[in-house]
Amino acid sequence: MEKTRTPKNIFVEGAIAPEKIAKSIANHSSNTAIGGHSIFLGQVRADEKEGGHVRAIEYTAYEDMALQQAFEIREAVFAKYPLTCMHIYHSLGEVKTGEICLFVFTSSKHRKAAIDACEELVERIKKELPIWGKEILDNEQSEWKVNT
Amino acid sequence: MEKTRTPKNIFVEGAIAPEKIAKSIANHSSNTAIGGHSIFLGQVRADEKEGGHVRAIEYTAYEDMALQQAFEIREAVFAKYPLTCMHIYHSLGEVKTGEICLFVFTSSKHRKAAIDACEELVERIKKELPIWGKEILDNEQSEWKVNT
Amino acid sequence: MKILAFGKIAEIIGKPQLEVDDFPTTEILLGYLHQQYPALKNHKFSIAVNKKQVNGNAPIALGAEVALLPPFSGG
Amino acid sequence: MKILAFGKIAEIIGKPQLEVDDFPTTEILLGYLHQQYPALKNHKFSIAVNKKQVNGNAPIALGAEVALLPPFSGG
Repeated sequence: MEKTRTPKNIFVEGAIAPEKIAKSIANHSSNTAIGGHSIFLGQVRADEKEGGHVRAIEYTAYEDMALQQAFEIREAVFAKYPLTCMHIYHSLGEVKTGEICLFVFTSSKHRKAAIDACEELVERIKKELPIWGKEILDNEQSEWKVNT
Repeated sequence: MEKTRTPKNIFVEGAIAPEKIAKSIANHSSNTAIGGHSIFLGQVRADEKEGGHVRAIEYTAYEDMALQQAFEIREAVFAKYPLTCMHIYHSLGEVKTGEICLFVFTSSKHRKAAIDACEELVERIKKELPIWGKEILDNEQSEWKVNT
Repeated sequence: MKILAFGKIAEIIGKPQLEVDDFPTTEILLGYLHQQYPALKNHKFSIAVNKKQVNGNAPIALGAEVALLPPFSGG
Repeated sequence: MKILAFGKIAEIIGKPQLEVDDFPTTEILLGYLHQQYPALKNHKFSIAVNKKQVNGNAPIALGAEVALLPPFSGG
């Protein structure tokens, strides 16, 4: 029987802790049909800008739309790849350089589905979710991040 | 100045703990040139076989050759992709179903290099490293694993 | 009707929410916004109606939730 | 010379190491192994000389480290 999935919250206040990632991995040890996990982590870079270096990114989102959009992406990726599990977490608020702001985690019986699905999720999250990053420089100026 | 790299030990006795993965992630927060991490984890599946289910895989390796081969793969992948960091860990000895036996971790400024390099490393590790898995069934029979 | 604004667009408008007359289409809404906030002409943004991005000129039903979205930069 | 054996091949031979005469090439070594352990004929394996897999018939230098490797199944 198909499980009906409902929108899940993907937002985390502030940075995503490595311990949260470890816990998420450990939670999957009871699913012994899984053969491979693929994980992508986005980390805030201290890019050089005019006048200073990035010291943090402040994330805001159109949350309702982002959650609906994330749900649709999730359903589409589940339909396309034979996945066992999929988890998406994105930070809101301030994330300092060196900290994790995005955590995408896919699991499947064989590695290829997990790897391909994870990559596709990352691309779609960056392109389709209404989330904005404002780069805060060490001189306290700021500028809106531009995704490439 | 180019850093000269020497063969590193990739082998871990038994399963790879999620805490080790968390620690490895946390260690990279000081490198603020990193924008993306890609991680692959291999997990032992409880596959059904004639006469029982897999309850563990017992890994052995031609260790000297595997380390030399891993070093060559590492150098080739560093030469091909603009990576900041690369880590490879593979279990030796018994790893139970649900536990992690392979941990591949790449980091780069932009996500694409990390993602592509991680996938290539996983394929090459499985194909080129002299490591063998013996599947131990719950009836205590065993059979040699075959990679597909 | 209520208009939500995000990121750079909210900065230009000076607030995250606008209360405006009920406009029947996104083109008419855009005309109004460009007149009220000329600086918007220099910035790329899309419009979402009821949490879906719309292309070109789209109708706006009464009571719809309308939002102004600068280019996304999550991740 | 010393021959290392791994995995299924070590099982067939009954031990992880063999002491044999110095054979000058992998083909002559293979002939010897097939004669001593006929079951090896039914199993795929490759030969490494000094930790490098060799293809076809390859020379074996005196003192080289030779190993019999069944198909890899790491990961």
